[in-house]
Amino acid sequence: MPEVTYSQALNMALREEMQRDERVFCLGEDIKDSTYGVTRGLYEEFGAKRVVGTPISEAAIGGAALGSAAVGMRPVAEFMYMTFMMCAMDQMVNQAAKMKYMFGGKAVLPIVYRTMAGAGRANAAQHTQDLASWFSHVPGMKVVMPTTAYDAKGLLKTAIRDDNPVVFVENKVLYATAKEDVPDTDYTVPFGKASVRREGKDVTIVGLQRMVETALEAADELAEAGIEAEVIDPRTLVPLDIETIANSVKKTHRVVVVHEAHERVGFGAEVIAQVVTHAFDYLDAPPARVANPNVPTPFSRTLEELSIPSAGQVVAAVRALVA
Amino acid sequence: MPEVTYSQALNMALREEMQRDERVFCLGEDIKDSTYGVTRGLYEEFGAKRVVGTPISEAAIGGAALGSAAVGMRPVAEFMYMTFMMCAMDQMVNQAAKMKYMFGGKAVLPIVYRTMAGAGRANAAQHTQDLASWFSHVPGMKVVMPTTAYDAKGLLKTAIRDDNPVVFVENKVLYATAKEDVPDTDYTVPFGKASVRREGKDVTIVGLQRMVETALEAADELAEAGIEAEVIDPRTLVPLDIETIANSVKKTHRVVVVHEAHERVGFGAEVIAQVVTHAFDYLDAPPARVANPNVPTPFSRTLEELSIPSAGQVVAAVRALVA
Amino acid sequence: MATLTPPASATTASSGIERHGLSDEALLDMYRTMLRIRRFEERVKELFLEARLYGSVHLYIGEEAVATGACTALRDGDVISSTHRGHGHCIAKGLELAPMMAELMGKATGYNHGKGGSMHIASLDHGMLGANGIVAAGIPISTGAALGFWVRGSEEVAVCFFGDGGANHGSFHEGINFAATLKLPAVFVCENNQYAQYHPVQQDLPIENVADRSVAYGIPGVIVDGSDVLAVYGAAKTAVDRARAGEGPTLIEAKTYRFEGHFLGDPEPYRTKEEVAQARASRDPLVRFGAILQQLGVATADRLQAIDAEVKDEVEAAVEFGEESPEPGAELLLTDIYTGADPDGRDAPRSRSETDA
Amino acid sequence: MATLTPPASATTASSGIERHGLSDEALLDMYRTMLRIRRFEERVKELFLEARLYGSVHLYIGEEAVATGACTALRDGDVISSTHRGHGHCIAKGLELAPMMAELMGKATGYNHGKGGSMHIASLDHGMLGANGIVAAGIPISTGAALGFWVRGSEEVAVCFFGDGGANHGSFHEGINFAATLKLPAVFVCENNQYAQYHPVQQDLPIENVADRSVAYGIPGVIVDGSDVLAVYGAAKTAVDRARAGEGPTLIEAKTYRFEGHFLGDPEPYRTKEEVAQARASRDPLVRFGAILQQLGVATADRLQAIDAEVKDEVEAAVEFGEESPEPGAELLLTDIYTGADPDGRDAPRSRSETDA
Ligand SMILES: Cc1ncc(C[n+]2csc(CCOP(=O)(O)OP(=O)(O)O)c2C)c(N)n1
Ligand SMILES: Cc1ncc(C[n+]2csc(CCOP(=O)(O)OP(=O)(O)O)c2C)c(N)n1
Ligand SMILES: [Mg+2]
Ligand SMILES: [Mg+2]
Repeated sequence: MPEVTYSQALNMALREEMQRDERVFCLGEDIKDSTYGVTRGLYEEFGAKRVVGTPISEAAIGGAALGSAAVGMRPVAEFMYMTFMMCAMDQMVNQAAKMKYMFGGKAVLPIVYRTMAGAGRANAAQHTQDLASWFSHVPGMKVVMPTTAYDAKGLLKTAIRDDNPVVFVENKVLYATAKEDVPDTDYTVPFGKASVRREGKDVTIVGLQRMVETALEAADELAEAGIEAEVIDPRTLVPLDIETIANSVKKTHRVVVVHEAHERVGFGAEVIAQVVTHAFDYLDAPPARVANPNVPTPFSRTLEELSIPSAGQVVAAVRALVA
Repeated sequence: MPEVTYSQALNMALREEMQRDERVFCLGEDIKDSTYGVTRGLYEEFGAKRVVGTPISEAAIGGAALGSAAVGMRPVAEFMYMTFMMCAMDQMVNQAAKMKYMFGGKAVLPIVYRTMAGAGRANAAQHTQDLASWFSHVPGMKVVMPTTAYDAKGLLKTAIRDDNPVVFVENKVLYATAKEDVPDTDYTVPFGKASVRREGKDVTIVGLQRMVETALEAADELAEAGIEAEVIDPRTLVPLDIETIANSVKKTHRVVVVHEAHERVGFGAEVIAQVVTHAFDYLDAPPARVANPNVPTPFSRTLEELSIPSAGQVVAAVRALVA
Repeated sequence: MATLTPPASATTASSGIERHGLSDEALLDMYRTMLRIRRFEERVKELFLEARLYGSVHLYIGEEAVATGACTALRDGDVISSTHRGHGHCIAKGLELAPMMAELMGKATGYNHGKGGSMHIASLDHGMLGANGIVAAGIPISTGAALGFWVRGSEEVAVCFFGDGGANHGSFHEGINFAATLKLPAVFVCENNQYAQYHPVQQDLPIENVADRSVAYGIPGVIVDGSDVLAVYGAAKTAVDRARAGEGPTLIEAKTYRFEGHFLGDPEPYRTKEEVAQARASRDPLVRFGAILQQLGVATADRLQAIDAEVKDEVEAAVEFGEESPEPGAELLLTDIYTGADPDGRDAPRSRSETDA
Repeated sequence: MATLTPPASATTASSGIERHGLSDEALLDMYRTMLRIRRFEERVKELFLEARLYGSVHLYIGEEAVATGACTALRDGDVISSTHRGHGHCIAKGLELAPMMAELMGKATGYNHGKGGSMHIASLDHGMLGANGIVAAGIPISTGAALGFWVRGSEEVAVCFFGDGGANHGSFHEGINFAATLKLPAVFVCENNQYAQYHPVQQDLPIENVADRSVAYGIPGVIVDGSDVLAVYGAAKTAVDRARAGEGPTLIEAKTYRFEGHFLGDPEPYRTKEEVAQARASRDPLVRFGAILQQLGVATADRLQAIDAEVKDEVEAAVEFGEESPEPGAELLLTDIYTGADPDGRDAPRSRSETDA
């Protein structure tokens, strides 16, 4: 089993799915000479009709994916940065996500809207924002956020085989840093099944993407102080595996949610609202959040670093609950 | 003091502010012959340069408002329906809301993005969705949702005088149904101050716009059963008067949030996350939500009605907590 | 309902007729289609005013020749995308009046089971990709359908109807440019009915013709008289054949006129009653085509009256069907949101089975 | 750094020179501006490769004549909007190199206090409405600035720079159409540098010239040689005067060439080294303008060398300033989000006072 990076794993998933099903095709800007390597080599292997380079027209990309799905294709549309989806919100949300319902069920729309988000690369405010909470608010949409290379491949395959519009959020930093042995064989990772990355009895830490690593770091630190943290990666926001999270909280009686997105009306709020619904009587302390402090991501590395939740902040949040 | 409707009150606010400050101007589609009357008569009074009819170009409207603010004007841009803002997200969120921060503070951007949302008029999925939770997620943006005619006028004046981008969400149904005596004199309603619409000691119900009425109905019903509900209208989502809400919960020990927006990652989740932070030890029951059940709004009146939170559902939610 | 017997003037207006090799039967089908649209819309208006039908309804009266001419140039398998003013496109693409009327009434028997209504009526089985509540949003969608055909290497064509106001939206630019760069099998039909809601077309369009924008995409731009169904057919046929042959998209501008208000309930402060009366008198596509059919000897006035009678009966039957149909039951509220398992654990068995069907 | 002494060829290339009534001093200022851009960018590249500067950086080398020619046609009070490739626009609009370099280094002394970086550098005091990380987003913004001037009835003009790739975005269509319908005082300058990231311009643009799209808006479309600063100035001056006179916008397409990669770090698989070398040899705007100045007798080669030396010193001083400047302190993280009271109760005293200043 070769050790591959997160971006190579995504590339494997695309190649395998395009080989498996000729209805699957990619479209997007500059995907022939893929900057982060996710679509690398696909143009050479599948040609200009399966790897469609588009003009800088995000609304058209969003709508073209939808229209092609409506006539039986299985498009995988790339938005270079998640913020660019702001130029395609009408096609993605007002059209694609609602179409099946508006049409009385008579539409099957297998669309993957791939994109990338995340802080840590000094891309500043317009190239960093994680908008997963917006899409999670939208009925008809599924939202996926893989953390590991293994999950990246398995979840992308599941997304491509899913018959609904799926927003697939990749993480810029993990592309290169997340590495592990990934089977070059066919496998999928199901939606709606969280992965428990560390077991513990004293507190539950729910993290998304890079924040899973941050949570694990915090857990090590807490362990030294005798606090055993359970770390959970939901992997998919919609559907959300609240059962695994709630059961963990019933055991630990405390929960902290950590994500890079802005705190206000971020996905952490939803996790907390669902946790209090499912495990209120088990809670010994108020569910807490560690997230971007409602600030656009600054360019300066020193400031950007300060805007990203740190292991130290997670430790502090946990200590405040355990104290 | 004349009795005026919500839409007439908004019209008064626009007229008075345009008279008071010649930097204030309106732009939008079909605002000369205003369908709901909010901009009625302004073209005749202020002319084509203060009431600018635009092509059907939401991205340009969003950007034009921003650009004019950047050179010292105070634009009030209308988006006919809130869903049309999906065509302008980049200009509103990626540009307007982030500009001040990205520029190191050296930008003052007094922009009001007016729009209308709400179910109950059989407009179906693409003309109904309330996206306030999206904008509440965005640093740099303020979000206002007036419920009464008095507040509509006072809050719109505050929005126009505010030096930041403000998303001002009006409610389609309230335009005509919300009527009361409104002073034709100059007054403002501050941002960040909730209004307690009914006092009670047993449960706190936080409602937005039409759902305030629904909450009050529910409160009457509950009163008959001896349950005294306190009904709070936040009026502005950003800034949010969490103090008033938390203090109420400390008194009632229970809270239910009611809004028309989808439940998942809706604003209710944020209210709950903040309530557990500020009043966890006072809670006797899990904070609950009554919202759109994560479904696009159907056209059929019978189905649409079922998609809107009802007083009965609020009563049931409260009883579940009090039981 | 107004009788459509052509005035003398109309006859002269149609001298030198090009029937594009269409058979008598085909021509009569076109007339019937236009009439089905007209009578359906007239009835919808009455029902709305009688509060027997509700919602945001935009009538196609006066523009019948555009949808009919364009759709007559299509084959089975070809698709169309439409607008908020979509009833005419639906009928021209072959949808049935009864489930259409039921949909407009929000009934369970409607094409969308009452979940869509006038602005979202659709039937993928008929290649009708939906009316659309969002101006110009159908443009990228039809570009996408054309992209799908192109990637698959199949022969279908996608036709997109949109309005003059839609030609000022970013989606117009992105959708057509995208199609032009890849020479996709798409045809873009702008229905220039002289108004975008309350704005006269010239207020928002700084040039005379929307078709002139074809220059920006290196594709043919064609202007046709939208009240002349044969002219529309001719332009559409050429464009559709071109698209099918892999030569890329065409932008057709049909100059037409909206006889009714923008939506039902529009007080129409932006135009005079005289202007509308003048248009109704001089450019009614049905009057015009009726005269042509008689001139060509394809049909007598009596035959046309007979078709009208049949169509009226069909419309009445549709109204009855709609009114007698049940409201969608509460159990339908939470179905059809997703294909397959619902993320909130709500099942949608009916919709899934239908989808599979 | 490459010396810019003009080859013989360049001299012949510039026969029959139109100096548009610009004084010797004005011409020398233009040369200095172009040189300040060139040397600044060359230094930025070196610093980036030495890891003394970071972020997404897009260099303007090869395109200096466009920003310089256009901004020379402006008055104080006029504004510009820019792109991700914005350093040249900043310098041409009069921003200082030191706070610019500091901003690129993310330092507290930068124009944006390090919060913006290369893609968001701005100075409203200079009428520079910001570089922009989003392609074509500056177009509606400058239309808005022009709208502001129009509503206010004042005389300023807004100039918008954008790329050939940006001309395919919906914002291009909506922004220019909006400005055209109201005849706003705006000038749209497309920098057609032959590539949109990895796509050659012809892949995404189905016509030969972006300027031909002016037809879609009923405004003048002008094509200029983007390596000829005097030609750019001439076209810009005409357009700016026209805009100021209330005659509406103009679309100018400057044909230019990007000498460097799309961003620093671009492996450039989409073009050959020969193609780039050929462009550098044949269409360097500085070599070309240097030759013209000598031909006009405005300056000797020595004078130009002297200016180059001064500019290099200025750039060095900027680098020193940037490197010696402090990082923004943690207290700056949560300031500048809002004007006035922060909804999360976080105060931003520094930024507010600065704003008031
Ligand atoms: C993006 C968007 N903006 C605005 C509207 C509101 N609206 C609905 S129809 C319409 C006018 C459309 O004019 P046109 O495209 O000419 O079509 P017509 O109604 O004339 O058939 C407007 C402004 C909308 N539905 N979508
Ligand atoms: C809306 C949007 N889409 C995509 C990008 C990514 N991107 C940044 S620059 C660029 C190419 C722009 O080409 P052009 O407009 O010609 O400007 P140039 O880089 O050549 O100066 C792309 C695709 C972006 N920043 N914004
Ligand atoms: Mg129209
Ligand atoms: Mg370019």
